[in-house]
Amino acid sequence: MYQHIAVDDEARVAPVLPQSKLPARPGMLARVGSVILSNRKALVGVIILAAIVVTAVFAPVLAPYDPNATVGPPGAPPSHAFWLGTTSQGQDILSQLIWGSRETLIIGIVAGLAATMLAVLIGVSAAYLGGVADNLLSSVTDIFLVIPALPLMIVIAAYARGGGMWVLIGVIAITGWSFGARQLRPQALSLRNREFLESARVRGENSAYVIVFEVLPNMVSLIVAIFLGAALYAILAAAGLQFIGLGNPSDLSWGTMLYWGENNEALMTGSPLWIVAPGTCIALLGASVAFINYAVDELANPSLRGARRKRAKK
Amino acid sequence: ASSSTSQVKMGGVVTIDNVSGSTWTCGFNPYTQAGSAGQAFSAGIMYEPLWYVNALNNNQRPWLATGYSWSRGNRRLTFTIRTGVKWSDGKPLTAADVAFTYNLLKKFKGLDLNALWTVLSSVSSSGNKVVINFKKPSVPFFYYIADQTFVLPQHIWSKIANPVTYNNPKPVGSGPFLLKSCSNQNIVYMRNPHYWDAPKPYISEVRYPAFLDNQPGNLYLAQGKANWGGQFIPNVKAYYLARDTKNRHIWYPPSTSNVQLYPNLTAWPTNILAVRKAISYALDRSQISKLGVYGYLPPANQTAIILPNYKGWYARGLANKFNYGYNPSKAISLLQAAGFKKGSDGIFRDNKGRKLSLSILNVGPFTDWVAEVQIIVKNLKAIGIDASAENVSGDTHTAREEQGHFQLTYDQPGGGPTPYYMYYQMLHSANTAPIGKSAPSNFERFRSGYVDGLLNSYSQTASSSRQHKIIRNIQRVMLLQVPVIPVLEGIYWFQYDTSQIVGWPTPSNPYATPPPYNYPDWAVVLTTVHRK
Amino acid sequence: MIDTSASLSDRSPDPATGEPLLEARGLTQHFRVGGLFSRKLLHAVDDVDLVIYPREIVALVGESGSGKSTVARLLAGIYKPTAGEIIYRGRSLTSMRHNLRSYRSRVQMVFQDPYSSLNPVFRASHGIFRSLKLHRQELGRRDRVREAEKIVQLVGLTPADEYLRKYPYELSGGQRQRYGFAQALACGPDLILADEPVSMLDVSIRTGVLNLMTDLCRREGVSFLYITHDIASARYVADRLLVMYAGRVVEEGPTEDVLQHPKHPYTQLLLSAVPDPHADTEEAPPVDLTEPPRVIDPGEGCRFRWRCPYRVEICDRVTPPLRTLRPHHRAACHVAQSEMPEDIQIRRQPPLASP
Amino acid sequence: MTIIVRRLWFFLITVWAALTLNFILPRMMPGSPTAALMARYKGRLNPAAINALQAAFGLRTHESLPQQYVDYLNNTIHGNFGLSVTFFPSKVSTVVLQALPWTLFLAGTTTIIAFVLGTFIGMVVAWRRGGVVDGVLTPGFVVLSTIPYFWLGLICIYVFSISHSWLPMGFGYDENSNISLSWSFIQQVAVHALLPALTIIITAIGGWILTMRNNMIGTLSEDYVRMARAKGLAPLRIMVLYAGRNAILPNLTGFAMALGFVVSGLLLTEMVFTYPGIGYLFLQAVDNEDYPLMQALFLFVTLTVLVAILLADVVNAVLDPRTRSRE
Amino acid sequence: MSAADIAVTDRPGFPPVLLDIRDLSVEYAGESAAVTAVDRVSLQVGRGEFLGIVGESGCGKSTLLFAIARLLQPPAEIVGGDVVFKGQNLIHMREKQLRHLRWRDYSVVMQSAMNALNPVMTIGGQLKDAMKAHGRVSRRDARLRGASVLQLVGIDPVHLDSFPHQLSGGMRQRAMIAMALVFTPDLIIMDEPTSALDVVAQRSLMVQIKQLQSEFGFTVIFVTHDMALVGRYSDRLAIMYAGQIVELDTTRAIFKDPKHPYTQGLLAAYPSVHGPKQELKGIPGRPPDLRFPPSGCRFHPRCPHVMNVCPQEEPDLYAPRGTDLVRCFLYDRRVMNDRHLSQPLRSEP
Ligand SMILES: Nc1ncnc2c1ncn2[C@@H]1O[C@H](COP(=O)(O)OP(=O)(O)OP(=O)(O)O)[C@@H](O)[C@H]1O
Ligand SMILES: Nc1ncnc2c1ncn2[C@@H]1O[C@H](COP(=O)(O)OP(=O)(O)OP(=O)(O)O)[C@@H](O)[C@H]1O
Ligand SMILES: [Mg+2]
Ligand SMILES: [Mg+2]
Repeated sequence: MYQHIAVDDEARVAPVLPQSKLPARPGMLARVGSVILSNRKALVGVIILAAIVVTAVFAPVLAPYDPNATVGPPGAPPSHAFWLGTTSQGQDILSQLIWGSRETLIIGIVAGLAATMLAVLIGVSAAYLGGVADNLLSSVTDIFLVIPALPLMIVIAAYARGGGMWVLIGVIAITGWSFGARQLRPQALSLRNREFLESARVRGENSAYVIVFEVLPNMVSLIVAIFLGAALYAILAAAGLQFIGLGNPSDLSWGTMLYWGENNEALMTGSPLWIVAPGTCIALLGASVAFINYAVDELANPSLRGARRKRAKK
Repeated sequence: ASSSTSQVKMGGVVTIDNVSGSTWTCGFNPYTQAGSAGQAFSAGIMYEPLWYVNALNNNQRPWLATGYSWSRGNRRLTFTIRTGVKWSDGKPLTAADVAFTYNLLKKFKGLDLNALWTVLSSVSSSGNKVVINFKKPSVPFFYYIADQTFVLPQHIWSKIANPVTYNNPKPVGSGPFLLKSCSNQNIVYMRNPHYWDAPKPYISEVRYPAFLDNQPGNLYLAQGKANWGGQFIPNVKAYYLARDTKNRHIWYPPSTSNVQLYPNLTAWPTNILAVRKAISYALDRSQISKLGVYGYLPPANQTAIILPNYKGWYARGLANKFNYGYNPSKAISLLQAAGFKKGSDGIFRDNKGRKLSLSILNVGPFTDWVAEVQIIVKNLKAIGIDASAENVSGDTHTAREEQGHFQLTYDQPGGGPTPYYMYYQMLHSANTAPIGKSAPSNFERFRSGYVDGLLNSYSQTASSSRQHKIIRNIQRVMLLQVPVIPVLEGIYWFQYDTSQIVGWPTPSNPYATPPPYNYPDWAVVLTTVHRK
Repeated sequence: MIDTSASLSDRSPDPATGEPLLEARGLTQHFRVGGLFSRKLLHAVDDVDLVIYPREIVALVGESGSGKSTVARLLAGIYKPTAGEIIYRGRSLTSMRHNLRSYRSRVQMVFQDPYSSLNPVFRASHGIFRSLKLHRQELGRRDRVREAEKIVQLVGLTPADEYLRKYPYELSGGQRQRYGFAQALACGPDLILADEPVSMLDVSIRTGVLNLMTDLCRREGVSFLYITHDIASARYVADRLLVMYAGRVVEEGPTEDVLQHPKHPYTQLLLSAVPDPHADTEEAPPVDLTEPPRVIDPGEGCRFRWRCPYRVEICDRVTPPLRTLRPHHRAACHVAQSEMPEDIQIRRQPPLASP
Repeated sequence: MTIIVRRLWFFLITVWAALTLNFILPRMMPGSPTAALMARYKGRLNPAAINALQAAFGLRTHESLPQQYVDYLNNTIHGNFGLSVTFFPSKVSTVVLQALPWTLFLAGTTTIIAFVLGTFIGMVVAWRRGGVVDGVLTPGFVVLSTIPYFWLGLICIYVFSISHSWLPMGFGYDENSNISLSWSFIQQVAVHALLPALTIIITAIGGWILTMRNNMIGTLSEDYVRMARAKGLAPLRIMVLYAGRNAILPNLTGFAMALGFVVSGLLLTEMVFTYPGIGYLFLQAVDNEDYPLMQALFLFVTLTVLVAILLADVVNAVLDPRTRSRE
Repeated sequence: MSAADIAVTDRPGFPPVLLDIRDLSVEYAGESAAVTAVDRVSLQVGRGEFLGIVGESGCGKSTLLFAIARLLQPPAEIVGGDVVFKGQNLIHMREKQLRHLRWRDYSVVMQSAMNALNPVMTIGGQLKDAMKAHGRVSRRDARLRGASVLQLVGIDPVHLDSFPHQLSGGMRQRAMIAMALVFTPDLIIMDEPTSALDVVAQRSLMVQIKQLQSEFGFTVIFVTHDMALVGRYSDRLAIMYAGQIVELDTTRAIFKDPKHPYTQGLLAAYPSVHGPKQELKGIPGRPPDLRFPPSGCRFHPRCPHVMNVCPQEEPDLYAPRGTDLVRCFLYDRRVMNDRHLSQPLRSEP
């Protein structure tokens, strides 16, 4: 249809030269990559995170000993055989640190993901559905936001004590989603009134399609930022809960290492690394996530991007 | 007791270091038990019992009573009450106060923490005598009646509407110390200048700061700010003793019961004797002690008799004959003899192919227990039992024990001045219940008419030789049937510093159980120690 | 410059004989405003009657906030009207609720803001492909690509294959605008509701779009509702002109007739305010600094009365209905008469008490 | 006006939600206070005593749930929280009121200091964006903010109290002195609060710097800031009154919530530093299934947060005229 | 030869020069390439003049204004040229010195009045702020002066105590203009000050500005998209295209006889409500990407008269009518006399 009409102002102009010699605009991934490479903080974050991930994946290869076995004298100081010394049960601290990265990472990632998913589900639904549903979901979000998380977490974790990692993940996800939902809702709300969504509706799309395929892709960078924030929160919260013994102390993670180190007065009895090492690792992991988040923030919010350019000319 | 009192210097301060896990709430009702107030802070030191029984060795001493006698076939107990004792408000302490106290427990069940009125029928006083009548002979209850019941002033407590919930912030007692001040961080006691046993107490002040957690408590002790500790201190040599080798001491005497594994006798596979025996042989108790708790708790033996405390009760010959001890190969051969076969994964299976896997119920917040059970798990895995630990909260632990929902559970029963108390709690069928019903202390669900009979006859006799014979027979049952598997002997935690204060209990002079958290014993210690 | 006014004007069908394409009767849209428990109603559109015939371009002009976009959204089925009826080819839209999809394929909308009407994460052609997939299910994958190329070529985006691959951020405003058009065209509709399609554009892009509209109408018989602030461009493309003020249609008629003989005082004010660069007169028109009315819970009465120089007593009580004053030309004013002089300039009024 | 009414609604609904959550949670979980009680008096209590004690605790396990709920709400409204199981026979309100001031003091001062300092640094850092200050301070504090604060507390104690006895290692005041309003006591309180406060401030400040910096960068590119420059205002005035004041607004509610986080989150700090606040009470209550205490604490913390949020709203309304007169 | 040399410094019959812009260039630092948003612009504005600037969206109008006022923020940067205002070169001034000139001597009305007012300060407060920055004023004086400038633009002085959000868009734009009049400076720079207004209000405001100008004699630089508006109210007109000024003359002259093909396109694309209906011819093509401007004449890809020379050389400013300036080779004798250079590149459609 409409074959015989062409209102093409550009076609009327015989191109004299190639009109634009624009380089192709980089895609999303390449943009993330370039932001990370151009941002020193993000680069540091990525390197640390990568190192920790590699450690966790190759723990069986990297760890010199079985982390639970008694392999040396109790409470030995750092030595050639035990680089970071041993625990009061004669376990190798380095091996524990290497294996412990696994649970810590898994908690960070899975709890972060779970909280993010809840946040997206509730935040976006609230914004998109509007009306009573919005009021209801927003109130729930606000209530979860206001009700102190740590006590709630402790209450739940205490009752489900001994469930180990998965209980922790559940607890953290339940208490950690509201912040993300609160951030997502206004953005989804601002998208809700964007005309491309109405355009999709006028086109005849159903609501599910609109939410999943038209709304969500527009919030990727915020969602990533929320995920990173939630992961950071999860790592710190899990460490805190494990530290007060609300994890399963038989699990091996940096948090439980702190718990055991603290309960055996590691700082005072000559094996300070038992406490210093896992704490430092948690801080490093947290810092790496925070730095990456920093960069993602800049990606999501262009006004944060780009420092002052040097005055080259003149 | 201590050396001749004439040389004793008066004055000095004892600072107690005992982590309760909470700040103080300044209540001094000797019949409430809270981590922050009540019994542990008033019993003995302000409210005194009639008679002192030392749980370490069953040595006895008069306290508010000057004498007692059993009569009518051990169904009547008569105390002679000390005269000249005054309450801290100046009123005299009389036999009527004593009888009032017992009858108060009858009236308010919530006060009767030791269930005295399950055996008592009446208590009355006349002159300086208090007569206690029993429903049935219950000689072991003497310990609870005389040592664990604290006399209250009638003229004050008779006016209190509900003594169960009475906080008693301004205690009026008869004991060696008076309350000087109390804040949520610290309780300070001062010497009672009108104490009936003058010149005791020698020291002028006792301080009892509150610690929320072990670490700060230990630190406080290690820094020498407290001179009497009742703490679990990891690596105590490096942490505590090394800082002042001359004045700092520890003594961890065994207490009155063991930390042990209760097998569920109603369920496979722990209902199989060979399995229970194999477990007992599989445990490397000295390693459990060494790696789990720095060797502080001595290894227990299968008779459950605490050594050396109850040396006199121990059936050494019998125990040697059975020769329980760390012997993994014996454990394996026992299982094989019982028809178990090792699978390719190194785990035993029975002839139906069921895997011999056991989960050990444990209390998550007790780090020492968790560490111990970790080693037990390793021990059991080594002989081909697929063991695992299940660390739950204290409440869940208790609830599941009582209901019988466990395979093995790690716990410590209560005890008393003789092995009877421990055996009674863990073996008497009165203390058990079917699975799903609440059992007070016989969690393994052991039922034996023979053992019940032995325990019942013990409670009716005051004769030492008969008692010894009964205990010996129970030990045989322990060895033969392995109803529970003792792992480590419970101990009392006791650290003390002699740079200021001396006269502490020692192995050579065990005049009282030494930790500050044991009452009324702490009052005995506090009236014995003095300035250096 | 060619004078095409003769060929452009008077295409409008005779309302008496033509079969309306889309008709709205008593269209009303109220919005709840204020807090959660507020009962205040904003009367965005009140009792609007409107007819669009096939092969017709109807222009809708009026002050900012007078409810033009809301009318378009109501017609597109984005909002459910508070009251009133929309009739498409003789069938009520409410009766079509369940198969709205067929209506969607016949009536399309071009949104006011070309920057927000393309989803930034997809290629700009996403909407065209989705539309083809939804409404032209007979087409296969390759047919769809061919069809899409045809459509973007139609709106002047060549080379088509290159434009199909572009993301919105690679497009200029005018190109986006044309993509908006292309999307609306994809399913071959009878009617396009074009909401201020040129307001944010520079003149050059503007002209291309206007020309495209007239071409489509003339050659393909597509009808348009053309919403604009720019009366000159409305004159350029539209057969009929509707003037809205504060949620109501105040004047309606053939474009040239309304422009030459404005009957409603608001229309007169509007036209007098349009600056004319070609006019030589430097006479300063009077200053009018009155704020537009707020249409929250309005009562009866003419909504223009506070700014109206001809206000009489009845204006305060009775909402004036549309009355035919010239052939096909109606206005909603109590005072206006067919012979009223049209060149009266509106003078500044002493401020009257406003609600 | 309506905004205040709406706030109050939200306040009430949240309190109700917290109360209900509080009621449901412990009852949904396995175990019971009776079990906890039995655990405490292991094997020595006879059923009669248990019943008597339960009655004393005010545990009405025999009542129907809705009945319990109604009673519970009624009691709570009348400030009648009952007796604590853990601190039996103390009243819950006594226990909480004894601990609450300490927590509020520590949480209040640290949150305010962290907020004020963080906001100020964030403001300066954004103003001098890309400069040396920004390059060093910002990432530095971000790293600090990811340190687990209890861990930092442990290390601090080790360094400042054990290796060098510079600061007390715990308690709210010298454990042997009594609470009074004397100057020396106040000094003690300050000295004792120093270390715990420091760890919280150090770990909390990074977040404020970052959010303030981001907000500030946003407002700095606003036209009214450029306009202020165009008007020739002094740079300090622009930074504080134009950019800073607008950038702070979105943070105010966050500040109030942070207060809540800190109040409840002090738990670990209080544990590490033996500080006499409510944090540890909470764990105690949970461990002992001390419904009454738990409920009261939960409520108190929630109320604290809500009151803080209300206050933040008031401050917000003072600072931001737009919230005042929104219809 | 540079544009500055061509700029006529002494124009008989014109008011004395207040602002002299020479070769001003501004760049935005981009991720990959810099955007030259203002490219060697030279311009003179006389006292009391009303200069309109029009051009397509994104051609650098706002950037030029900000550069003149020295209000650019990173990533924008002035990379060359001078702005001589009342004999002082603003480009070499430090912020401290500029502060004293600002507002007193020149003021700015920004494109987005919505956002240019501090939302947390009253209108009066913001007026007072500006006054206090340039000398001591008593509270009373500040209020009096504030009230009088508000009245000038038709706002009731009660709004001195109003916050920006309490005013409508149009009132805010007027308040901005009032603020710019506080000191009655010599130069007022206005960037699309009427975009938020409908035609009726727009007209009223323009009339008001013209009246004030004739009263106080200040100079106005006025940017807009609206040809009609600028045609009606400005004395002189600058047409911008892709960062450059392509035509500059009195408004009347340009409307009567536009010289540059772009200007011609602009005017042809503007329909009118009055007079006969005309077919509109848009300007084909789209504005160039300023990161990669076309070679030679920037307009050549869209120009209907494109010649051989256009893609190859950059046109200078020519003066076909004597006083005006046009950047197009059509008015270059050298080119037009050269057969090869002036060979059309495409035939008229
Ligand atoms: N979703 C909505 N909720 C509440 N009010 C609305 C909504 N949409 C529009 N309005 C109000 O309805 C009135 C009419 O709005 P509409 O967008 O139709 O105006 P318009 O004539 O298109 O204006 P413009 O020319 O500025 O686009 C306005 O006062 C507007 O504020
Ligand atoms: N922060 C920026 N970074 C990079 N490029 C920019 C930035 N701001 C503006 N530009 C570019 O500079 C050019 C000129 O922008 P400017 O705002 O001066 O245009 P304008 O003529 O005022 O347009 P409008 O009429 O739309 O206001 C545009 O091409 C724009 O894309
Ligand atoms: Mg609109
Ligand atoms: Mg601009």
